[in-house]
Amino acid sequence: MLAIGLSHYLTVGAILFVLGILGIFLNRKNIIVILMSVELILLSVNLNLVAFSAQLGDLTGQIFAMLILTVAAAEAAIGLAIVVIHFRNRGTIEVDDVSTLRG
Amino acid sequence: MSPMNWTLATPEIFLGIAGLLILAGGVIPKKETFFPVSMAVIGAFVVTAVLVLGQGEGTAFLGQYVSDAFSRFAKVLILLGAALGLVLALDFNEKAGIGRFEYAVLMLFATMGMLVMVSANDLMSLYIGLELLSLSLYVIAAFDRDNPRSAEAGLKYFVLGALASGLLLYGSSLVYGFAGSTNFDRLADALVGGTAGMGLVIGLVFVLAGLCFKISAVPFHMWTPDVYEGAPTPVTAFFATAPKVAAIALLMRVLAGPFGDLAAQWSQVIWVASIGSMLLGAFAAIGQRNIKRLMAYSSIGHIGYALMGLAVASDTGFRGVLVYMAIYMVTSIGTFAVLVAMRRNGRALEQVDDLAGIGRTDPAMAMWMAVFMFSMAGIPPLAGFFGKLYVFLAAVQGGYWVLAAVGIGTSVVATYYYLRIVKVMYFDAGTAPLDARPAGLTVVMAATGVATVLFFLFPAPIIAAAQVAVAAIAG
Amino acid sequence: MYVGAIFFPLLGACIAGFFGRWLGDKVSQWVTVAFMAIAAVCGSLAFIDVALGSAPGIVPLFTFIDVGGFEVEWALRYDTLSVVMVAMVTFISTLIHLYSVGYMSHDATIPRFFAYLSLFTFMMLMLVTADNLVQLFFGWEGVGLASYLLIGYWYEKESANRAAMKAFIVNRVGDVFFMLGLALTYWTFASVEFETIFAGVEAARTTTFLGLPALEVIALLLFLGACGKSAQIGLHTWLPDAMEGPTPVSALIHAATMVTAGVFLMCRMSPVLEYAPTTLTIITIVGATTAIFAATIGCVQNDIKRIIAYSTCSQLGYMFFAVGVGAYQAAMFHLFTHAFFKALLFLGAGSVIHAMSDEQDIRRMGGIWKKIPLTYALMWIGSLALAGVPYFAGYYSKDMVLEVAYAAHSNAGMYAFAMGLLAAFLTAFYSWRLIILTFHGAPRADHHTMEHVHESPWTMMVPLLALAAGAVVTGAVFFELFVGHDQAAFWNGAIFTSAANQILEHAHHVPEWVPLAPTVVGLTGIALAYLMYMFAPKLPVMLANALPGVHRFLLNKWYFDELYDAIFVRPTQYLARALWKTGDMRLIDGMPNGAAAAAVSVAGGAVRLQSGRVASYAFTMIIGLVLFVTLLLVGMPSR
Amino acid sequence: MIAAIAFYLFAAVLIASAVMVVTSRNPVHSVLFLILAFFNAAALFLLAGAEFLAMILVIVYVGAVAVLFLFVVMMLDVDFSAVREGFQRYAPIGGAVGLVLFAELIFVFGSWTFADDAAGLRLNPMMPGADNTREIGRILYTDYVWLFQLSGLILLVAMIGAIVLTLRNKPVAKRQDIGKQVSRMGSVNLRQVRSGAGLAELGIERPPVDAPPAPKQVEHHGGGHH
Amino acid sequence: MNAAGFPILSLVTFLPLAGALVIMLVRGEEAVVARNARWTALWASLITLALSLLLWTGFDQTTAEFQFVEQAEWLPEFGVGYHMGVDGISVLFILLSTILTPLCILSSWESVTTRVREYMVAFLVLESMMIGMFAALDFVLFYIFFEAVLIPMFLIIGIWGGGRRVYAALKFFLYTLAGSLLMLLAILAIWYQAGTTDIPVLMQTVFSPQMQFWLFLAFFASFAVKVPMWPVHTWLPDAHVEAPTAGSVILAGVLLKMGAYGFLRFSLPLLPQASADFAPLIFALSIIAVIYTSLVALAQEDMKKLIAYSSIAHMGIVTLGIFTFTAQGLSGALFTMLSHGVVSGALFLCVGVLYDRVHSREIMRYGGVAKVMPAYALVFMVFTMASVALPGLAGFPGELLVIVGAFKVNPWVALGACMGMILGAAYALYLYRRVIFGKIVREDLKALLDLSPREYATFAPLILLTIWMGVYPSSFLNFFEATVAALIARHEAALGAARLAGM
Repeated sequence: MLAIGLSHYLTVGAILFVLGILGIFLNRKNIIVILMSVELILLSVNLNLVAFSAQLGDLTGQIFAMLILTVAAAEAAIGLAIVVIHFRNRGTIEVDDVSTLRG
Repeated sequence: MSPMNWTLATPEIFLGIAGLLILAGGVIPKKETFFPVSMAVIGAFVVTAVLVLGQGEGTAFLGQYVSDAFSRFAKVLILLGAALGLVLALDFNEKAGIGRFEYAVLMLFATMGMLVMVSANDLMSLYIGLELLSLSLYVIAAFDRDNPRSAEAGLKYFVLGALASGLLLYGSSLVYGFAGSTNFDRLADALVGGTAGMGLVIGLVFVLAGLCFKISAVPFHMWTPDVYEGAPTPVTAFFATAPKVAAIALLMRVLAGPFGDLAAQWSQVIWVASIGSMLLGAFAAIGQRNIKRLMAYSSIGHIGYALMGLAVASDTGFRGVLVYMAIYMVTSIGTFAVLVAMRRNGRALEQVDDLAGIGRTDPAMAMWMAVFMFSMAGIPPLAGFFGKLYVFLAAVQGGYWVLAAVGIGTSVVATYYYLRIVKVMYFDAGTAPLDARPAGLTVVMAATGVATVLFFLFPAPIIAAAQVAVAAIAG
Repeated sequence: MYVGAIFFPLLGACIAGFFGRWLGDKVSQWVTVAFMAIAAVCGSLAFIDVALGSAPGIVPLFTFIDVGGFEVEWALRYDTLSVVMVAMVTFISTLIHLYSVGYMSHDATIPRFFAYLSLFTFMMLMLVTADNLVQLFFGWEGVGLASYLLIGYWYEKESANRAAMKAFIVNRVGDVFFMLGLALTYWTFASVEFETIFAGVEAARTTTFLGLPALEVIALLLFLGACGKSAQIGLHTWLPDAMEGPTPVSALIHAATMVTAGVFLMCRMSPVLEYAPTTLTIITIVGATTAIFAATIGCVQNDIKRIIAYSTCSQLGYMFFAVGVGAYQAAMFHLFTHAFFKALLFLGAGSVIHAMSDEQDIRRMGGIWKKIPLTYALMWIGSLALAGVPYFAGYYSKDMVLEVAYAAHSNAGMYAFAMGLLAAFLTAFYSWRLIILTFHGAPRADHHTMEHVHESPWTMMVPLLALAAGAVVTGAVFFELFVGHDQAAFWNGAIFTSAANQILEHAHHVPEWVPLAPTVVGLTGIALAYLMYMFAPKLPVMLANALPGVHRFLLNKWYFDELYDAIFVRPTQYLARALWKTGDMRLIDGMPNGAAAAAVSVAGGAVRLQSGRVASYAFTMIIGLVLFVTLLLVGMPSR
Repeated sequence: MIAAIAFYLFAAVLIASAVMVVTSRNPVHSVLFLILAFFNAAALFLLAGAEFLAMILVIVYVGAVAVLFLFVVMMLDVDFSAVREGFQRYAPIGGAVGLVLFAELIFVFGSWTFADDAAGLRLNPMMPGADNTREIGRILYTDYVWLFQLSGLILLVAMIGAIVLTLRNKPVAKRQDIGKQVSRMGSVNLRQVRSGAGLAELGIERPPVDAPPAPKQVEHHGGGHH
Repeated sequence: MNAAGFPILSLVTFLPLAGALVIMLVRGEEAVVARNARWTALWASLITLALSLLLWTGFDQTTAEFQFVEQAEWLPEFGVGYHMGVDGISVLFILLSTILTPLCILSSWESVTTRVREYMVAFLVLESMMIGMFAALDFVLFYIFFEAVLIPMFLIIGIWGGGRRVYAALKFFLYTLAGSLLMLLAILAIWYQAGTTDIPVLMQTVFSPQMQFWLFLAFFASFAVKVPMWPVHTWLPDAHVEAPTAGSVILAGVLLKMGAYGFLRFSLPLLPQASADFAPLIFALSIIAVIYTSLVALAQEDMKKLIAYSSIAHMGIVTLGIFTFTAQGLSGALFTMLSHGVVSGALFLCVGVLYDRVHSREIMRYGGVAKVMPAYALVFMVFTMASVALPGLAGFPGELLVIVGAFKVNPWVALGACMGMILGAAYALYLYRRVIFGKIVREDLKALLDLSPREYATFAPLILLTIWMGVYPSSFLNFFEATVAALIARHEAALGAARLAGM
């Protein structure tokens, strides 16, 4: 059982989630910050899972969180690799103004 | 608690091991091994498909994995789509300078991810399967790494995909927290009678959002046109086919299985997504000049029709979705085979107008393309008509008249742009003929074309199979 | 024989029409003439058999239509009424075929002409021997077609084409009423066979249709149909224009036979008409009005054929008012005699035109009577018959018609009598105006033409002589049979008169002055014509100047053409263009085209969202998510 | 009580650093704040009793992922001032949507209850007093071996992906290839040169050079389409 | 199972398709391929015609039952089967299709020089679909054929058409598709309601009035476009103008009949109540169609457009006749459909003859053609007159019957239909006068050749048919009689039952 109320955890998780989302569309051009925002979202998910896990007395949530951690790492690796090749092609990490794909 | 029963997952295990071996086999030789590796991968797909057909029923890995008629139906489709998708890449990738064996290996792992997805019986396996697929797709979207468009496509797909999986995960966490389990069977038990807390429903919506991204349903479709246009054509072909089937299958399993009793709630969401997709797919494609982009919008529209069957949330509807997706996949592969074959003086072509006059210069290809276009427009007796028939039937049965009406309207609009392609091919004067196409493409075109044309002769087996598959999840 | 009388002309038409190109002009024209002659023989034999031998019969051929009680057979109905027509038509047609051999000798497409002529004859025969209204309509339309083809025979002439079209379309207007009448007949009697209709008349007297007695409506509709074909006032405008056709055509179709089909129809339907008194009154008035109206116009026209055409129109009016007062026999009698003398007049006019190198305007003729004396004489005979001078054919029939009008003792009858009398005066007047202007006075044609004036070849003169004989004797010979004391036996029930209808009886007992009056006014008319055109040629001009309004009114044919042009033709053309350009292209096509444009602009809007910005895409996804969440929170029942 | 204070403290720092991740002008700072956030989150995990996860978070995220970020940020020489345009413009609407979402989530959490039979639904109930790491270890390699192996595959894919996308056999880099050197023909002529002869007599001789590789053709795609 | 003892309907339906396959397999240089394609197509269609004549001889006119029935399982679990058969309504349309197709192929012998193989394939496929549509006794099967017709026709208009062919082809396709998709919904609703799509079974099924209302509207949307009725007719003139001659022939000859056939086959028997309720609307639209389009035809400057508008007017007569629910009206409508198929097809062929020589469809471009092409003038005259319903030619019996039938129901409707007689004569003769009559002013017209033997061969059967139908219509009407009588009996029984239920 949790020492602190579950809702507190969930609220923190929700705040992190919303911040992550805001981070994505406020940093319209900076891909790296967008990637970091995604990490924030995943963090909020983990927080939720851990909180639920503790509250329910069930380890499944923690296993889930571990899987997420693993995948998030892999995701970061690939994401950054793509950022790198984009940068090589364009010389910038802005994705917006020079977008050739639209319409 | 169900036992481990790991032999049930033989197809996936085989595919995974085969992937590792092929990877090793591809790395060691000094020469580029794209072609042999691809052949090996296709072989692995075939063997896997055979294994799938022989797969038994039941769950494995403590309920994380399930094998039933539904998963088998979807898996065979997926393997077929993946194999043909790889065939399309063979020649193209060589010519585009991206003929590297990793491509085939990544396709194998993506397919592996899809198989895991459709066999998922737990939110965690769902997630893992989805990510295995997604990560592979991110990479192959950006595979033509020296092409800025490909890189941009990969980047966009990645960023939005990461967001989508974030949403999915957040939803999963809510579901887990509010229902107390991630296992589908247990979720179903917990939700019996449709008395779910709001948190659970909201969690479901987040999960739906994540899955809708994969099938590119409105409003989670935004990546589709850009990625379709930017990615190399065989990659686009792959995107448009197997993963769509997998994601739709997964969506169906999630919605019909554990959340089957919440149909009243999720069907509203799917309803909106369906209408939105049909409308957008129909209208946005009208002015497109890039044929890949056009196909992107077209695929959004088709997903809208498939979702129509899902929104009805009846057996008929689910069956309609399966039939629709099967037909759509075959037709799409054929279409993309034509797109891949669009090459003049060694340069790949992507504009609709580049097809001008091929009715004269390359009548066979033009004929197949016309068949695919008419089929996508849903003109009988081609296969596409039957897909529409079944989803419309479901809508009519369920009394979803608005869906049906929108479907009718958008069909007409969508027909316009399919006809436009036929028009360009046959009515417009062409310039120079296209380059001779490799035999592989011809075979794919002809096979899918014949299947599309002759579907009406023998629809019963496929429909019966879909029926059985649906019974497995909705029973 | 019965069948042959009717189908020989068709055979001739087919041979000439389809194989004329290979047979050559000579062969094909003589083939048609020969077949016509055979038909005439058959017709005459049939006349003797049926009319004189009182042996009516029906020759069934085969079923035309049989749908849900609507039964129509192809069958040839031979009774006195039809056989009179058959004999007359085959006879006159044969003569006119013969005449045409000479008249058309310089034409380029002779087989075509003869094919048309024979086709016409066939159709006319089908009309008169019809056993039911549908077959009658077949003939009715068929003669219309032939008339159209023949009026437009010289298709390179714009005016001929125009006239042909006008004839067909004006006739169609009448045909619409015929068709409706036919439909109503079926509605009333559940049959269109004459036999059944006539048998059912008694029972149908009480049937009402739209609140009106059905029989009256049927009669009226059929009469309106007849008006079109028989050029009664209102639907007469095509007849004068029809003179664009070759003269034999005018003689055969637009004088002797086709235009009288309306009268024939009225007589054929006499059992129905007998029970439609109101319609009969209308027929009387229309007929009488036509008679006088056409006669007034005839007085001022200058085209030789048009004058005769108006005269035809006027004479048809006579026939109609005879029908209107219930004297069908009298109408038929006048029809019969009129066929001879009017054909004679036309052919004579044709002969004149032939002589004058295709000049038709009587103001450019004159002074030729010595050069073509035979024609001159024949024209005299025709005119005398037309004017009703005693002992010529017209005298008997016209007198009879006027007598029955008087004997009707109704207001309409008196009106008809008065108008008829006046028209008789005018008829005599314009007939002699024509003769005088054409044959007498100083030659007004150019020298070149005058030199070429010559008598026509024998092929043309023989028919003329035959017709002249007819114009002289038919009245006297057939008077007793048609309207005299033998009429009941002669008609043998082919014309039905109700017991109350004793008009023929009454006609024989009119006051003394009545039979005399036509003769008197006729002679007065002749005298006036002589006065005005022979002795005081200034007088007509003065008269015209004194009454410019009247003159112009008459010269312009009561402004009918202009009126129709203004109220029918032009609005139709305007409407047609408006419906096409505005209705179809703007309004109706505007909808799909507008929808297409809207779709394109929607597409533009949808595409604009696709800005290529990742953040916008993410934003869209999030908004969608929020939307879905909200949807469920709001849409779900609160719990 | 202490736990509560600790929770609020860590939570506050976590949120603050998350805000800074999103808003700071320099991505390097963002990464650093991200690391801070991870540390605090790990602390929260600890509070919730998930010790193993907390450690993993620090090791994997801070040790690997965040460093990777830093590496990339620094490797790519980016003009960051240009990248931040538009932040202000979209803040209000973004904020509004975020707020709505947040409000909805909080509203939903307020109604949180256990599912009726949640206890029975638990797949892996925690043994009271059991060691968290041991417990996880026990089930991860047995019950979850399927997912565990699959995540291994995911990492493999990530590796392949990173390599295939970024590794370049640069044609510029010169490696020695002995075989090639030996088999070299025609480009080098051995000649007997008279000693003492200067360059002036022999002239300057260069081996024939291959035509330089044509620059890779970058397809030009014209703009967007509507 | 059927009189002939072998699946004659399927043979007739799919034989052209086999021909198309053969043509597709032809290889070689262009001229050889073209020649082989022509001959193969001609023979395939002629054999089909010969086979279809067995239908004529073997048909039992005394019964309203379906004949030559073939049944096979197709989608048994949904009650959808492969069910073919003909009754009095459909049998003659199959013959019409099989007769017109060889003539079309013949008429495009020389005028189509590009992509001959594809052209012939398209025509044979088209024939196959048309026959199948008339023979289908299963609703889904019917729909498939009904829609499939669009594809070859779209290609025919689009590839071998005139200047605005793309617009016309798209308009044709989309207009028709929009209508028929609504019908698809209706079919599905029926399927759901009745559990089968077998037409003979459905004829025994009673639908609630409410449902009939909606179903009728959906059917109406589809069939009205196909007929086409005012105001959804505008695709037709465009399609006709741009289509190649043979395309117009088939379009006018057979495709337009599909809508009216649909009304007869489905709306009337399945939805008697709604049909009766909607009859006034149909009457109004038909009358408008007759008068409006006749007027518009009067203003046309393009020969084909004029004939196209006249087709709409004639089809107005047809729809009028169908909804009179009288034996005369229905038979008349059916007969008019047949005769219009022959006559308007022939008229388009006539235009094609001129177009092949001069390459213009503008009326003003011509004049005085009679002088140089007398045989052609005669042929054209025959069909013009048949088109204006001159008795003795094909157009008349149908129109007469419809007017008689309509008069029974409502005299004013009959009057409206009669107005078409006048206007019809006006535009037809106006056309004829401007093209055939008059003086030749243009030099190039003076050199025109009269009909070639091939053209004689094309027209001869049509003329024979036109006269035969005009003189001896009962040989055709007898085919309908039993079926129409049964149809009306059922219709009245259904209405009676509904009235009883209403009381």
